Amino acid sequence: MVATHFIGKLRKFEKWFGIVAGVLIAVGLYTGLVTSSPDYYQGEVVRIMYIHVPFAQTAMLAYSSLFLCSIWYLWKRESVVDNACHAAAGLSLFFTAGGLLTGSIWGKPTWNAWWVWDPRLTSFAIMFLTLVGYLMLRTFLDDKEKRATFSAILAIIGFIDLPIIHFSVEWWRSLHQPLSVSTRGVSIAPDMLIPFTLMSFGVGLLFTYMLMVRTQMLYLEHLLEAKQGRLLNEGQG
Amino acid sequence: MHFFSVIRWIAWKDLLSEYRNRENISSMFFFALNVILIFSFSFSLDPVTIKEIMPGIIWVAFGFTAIIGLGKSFLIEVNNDCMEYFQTLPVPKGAIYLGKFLGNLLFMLTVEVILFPLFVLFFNLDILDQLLPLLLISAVATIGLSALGTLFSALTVQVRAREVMFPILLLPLSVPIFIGAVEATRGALSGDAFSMYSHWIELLLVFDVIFVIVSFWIFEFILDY
Amino acid sequence: MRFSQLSDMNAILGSSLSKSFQHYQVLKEVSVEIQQGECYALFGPNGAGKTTLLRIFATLHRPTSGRFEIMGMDGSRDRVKVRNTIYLIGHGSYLYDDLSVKENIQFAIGIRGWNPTDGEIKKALDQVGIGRFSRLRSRYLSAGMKKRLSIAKALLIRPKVLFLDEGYASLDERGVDMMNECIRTFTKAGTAVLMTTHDRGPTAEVAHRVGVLNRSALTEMTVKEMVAADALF
Amino acid sequence: MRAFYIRWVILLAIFGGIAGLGGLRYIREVKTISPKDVMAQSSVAGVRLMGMIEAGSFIKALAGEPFRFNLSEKGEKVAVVFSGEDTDSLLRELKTIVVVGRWDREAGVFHASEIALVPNYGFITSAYVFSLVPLGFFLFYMERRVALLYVMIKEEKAYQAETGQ
Repeated sequence: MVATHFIGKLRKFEKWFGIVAGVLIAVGLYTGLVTSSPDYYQGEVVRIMYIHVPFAQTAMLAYSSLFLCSIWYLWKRESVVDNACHAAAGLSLFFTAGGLLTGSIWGKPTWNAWWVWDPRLTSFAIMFLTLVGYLMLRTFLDDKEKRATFSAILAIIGFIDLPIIHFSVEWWRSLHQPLSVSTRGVSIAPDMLIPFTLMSFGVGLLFTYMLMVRTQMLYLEHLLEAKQGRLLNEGQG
Repeated sequence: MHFFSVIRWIAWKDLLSEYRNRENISSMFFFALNVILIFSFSFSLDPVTIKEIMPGIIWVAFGFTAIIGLGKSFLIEVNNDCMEYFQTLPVPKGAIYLGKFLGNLLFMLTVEVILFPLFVLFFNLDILDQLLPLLLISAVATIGLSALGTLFSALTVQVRAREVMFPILLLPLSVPIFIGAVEATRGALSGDAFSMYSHWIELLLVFDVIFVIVSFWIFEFILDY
Repeated sequence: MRFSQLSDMNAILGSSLSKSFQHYQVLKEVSVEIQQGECYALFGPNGAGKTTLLRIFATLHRPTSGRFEIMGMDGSRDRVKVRNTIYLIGHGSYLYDDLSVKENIQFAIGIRGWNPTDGEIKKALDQVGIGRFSRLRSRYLSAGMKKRLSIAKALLIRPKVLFLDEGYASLDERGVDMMNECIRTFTKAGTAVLMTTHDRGPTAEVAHRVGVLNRSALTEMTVKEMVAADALF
Repeated sequence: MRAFYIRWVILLAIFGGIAGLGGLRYIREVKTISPKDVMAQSSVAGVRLMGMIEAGSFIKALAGEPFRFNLSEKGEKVAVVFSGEDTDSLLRELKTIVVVGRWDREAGVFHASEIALVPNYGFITSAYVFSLVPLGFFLFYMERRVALLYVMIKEEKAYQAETGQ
């Protein structure tokens, strides 16, 4: 009953998130790509920021929601919450990969390298690997409850580890390459702030919408499987 | 107290089994020996290069040894469904974790203590005056590694493809241990003052404290899914 | 009823328990009551969910829906208290290959917070007929001997509720007699015994009540009916 | 399902429109022409010219004087006069830059009012394409799957709303 109620709520509210996210992203893309001015230092390339930073922020948001859903699952043990965890992990992996890819493309013209061992990049790469491990663990576990619990444990451990990883890589970087590559802060002019804010909120809301859709998708797949299984079961019995 | 007697019983059982069959320690030891051998062929061994790459070699060898040893540490529990027995026990599950963790820590430290003289021997290191800091570094790093390793071993031992999953889960999340241990060892081997690299040991200590506590708490859910 | 002299409280109470794995429903609305000192035998075809029901009561699985009580305690909320009163003899032997029989017993009981004396251990081992092997590493035990060792542990633990999964499997004739003797010892002491089995003969000697689990539903009958029936399922 | 596909066509139209506007802006404000093309034109204003500052042609601006240099590409060169300030030190010999200004055909001189870095639109385009296109496909796939699943579940006979709790 909890699950049907929950899915009903998702179905009721998802469209508002989707519509607002769509509008924000459309306006953000228009202002970012068409009307805003290029950056003083970076020139036109700064426009990558309007897609890269929202992706990276959303990856963090997705990972945090994976963490919260995992705690929620361990607390209440509702299988629909496990569906939400699974959905959040998949989306988190998608946005992390997107953030890494756009960051790499941004890095080439600004740092003249596709990849640098910058603390933020390194933490994201490790987060990416952890998420791949998470999804692999899910595929290798057959028991439904065991899968839900074990993956929740992994998500929690990974989330707690993330700040320590970031911190240690930062220390390590400051020891080994203090100057050659500096992440020069982008000075944000007002007309750049508008597309940036719009895109940040837009992609964040889009993630919320996608999480709602994907949770539904996984729940429904599960439900369909259960129903087909019951029909099969009754046919046999 | 019953809590501590659970820890004692688990550790006693692990140590006695290991004493009887010597499976874990000997496989860890000979594996690490092979790693050292391969490394000595792979790098030019002039004194300057050795100083530069030695900490990395040591911790890669110890890290892989940990994967071999810790990955198998819960195998003994699933062979005869002992995990199931643990699950039905009316005892705090965290105590079971601490017992396993203690046993693993002892195995790892034993292997490291045997291996260390071999590193000195094969790579002509001069470490006598740095012995105490080095011991401290390997102790704090090994605590963190076995804390995380014991937890993931319990997690992956009930999973298909456990040999693959264990390193895939353990290695990314133990990055801080490797960074801290390698940097601290580098400091110690190059003869720096202790205060120059003590912040790495502090980082390792923070990692240890956090993960022993978190694993202790979360182990309940592994046994009682 | 003749076995209810000890207390009116149910040892096991399951009400409308359901359990599904993935998309396969094993148990559907199964309800059962077992009193203290009663031996309840569970029959059923392979895959009917006997072991699953046992494992739910032994707090190894969580039921998908429904609730159950062991000795009046809620099986989902008071798991630790429930576990203090139960013991499961399942398919696994719960042994460590490199520890001796005696050490295995010491570990299994000691971790529950009680250290039996050598005499008590010897008595229990003699009762199940493996007293001679107390110093043998359990690696070398046969399946039947492992089963006997599990019973010896149960004798020492003295649970309020004992679960026997395939109670007579891998035991020889004398082993089956020994098992029945032990079950009688337990039920006399007020322990409720819930066993799954396929052997009607030896079960008829000890069981007080019989349930047949088929097509994920439970039908109950008396021992007489069980013996008289042509086929149980 | 029909409403679903209509919604996606509308979405595609909106985002295609934005991409079109971006493309227009690129042609108007970012696209450059080469020295050869500029010399073929008659005198016009608002030209964006890209080329490399020829070695040995660069004359540093003294007080009150403009910068003078030649921009060349594939052997063709144009003399440029730039009277602004080189605040970002963009002007160096052998560096490829963009100058914006008026082409004076009679004098054969390009009067630059602005200088800029070479725009790197390839990176921007690839960043947006590599992130937004997969995002679109991902979203489309998920929504379509959900819509299909609702249909399939309705068609299954033994539908019970409370299953899977």
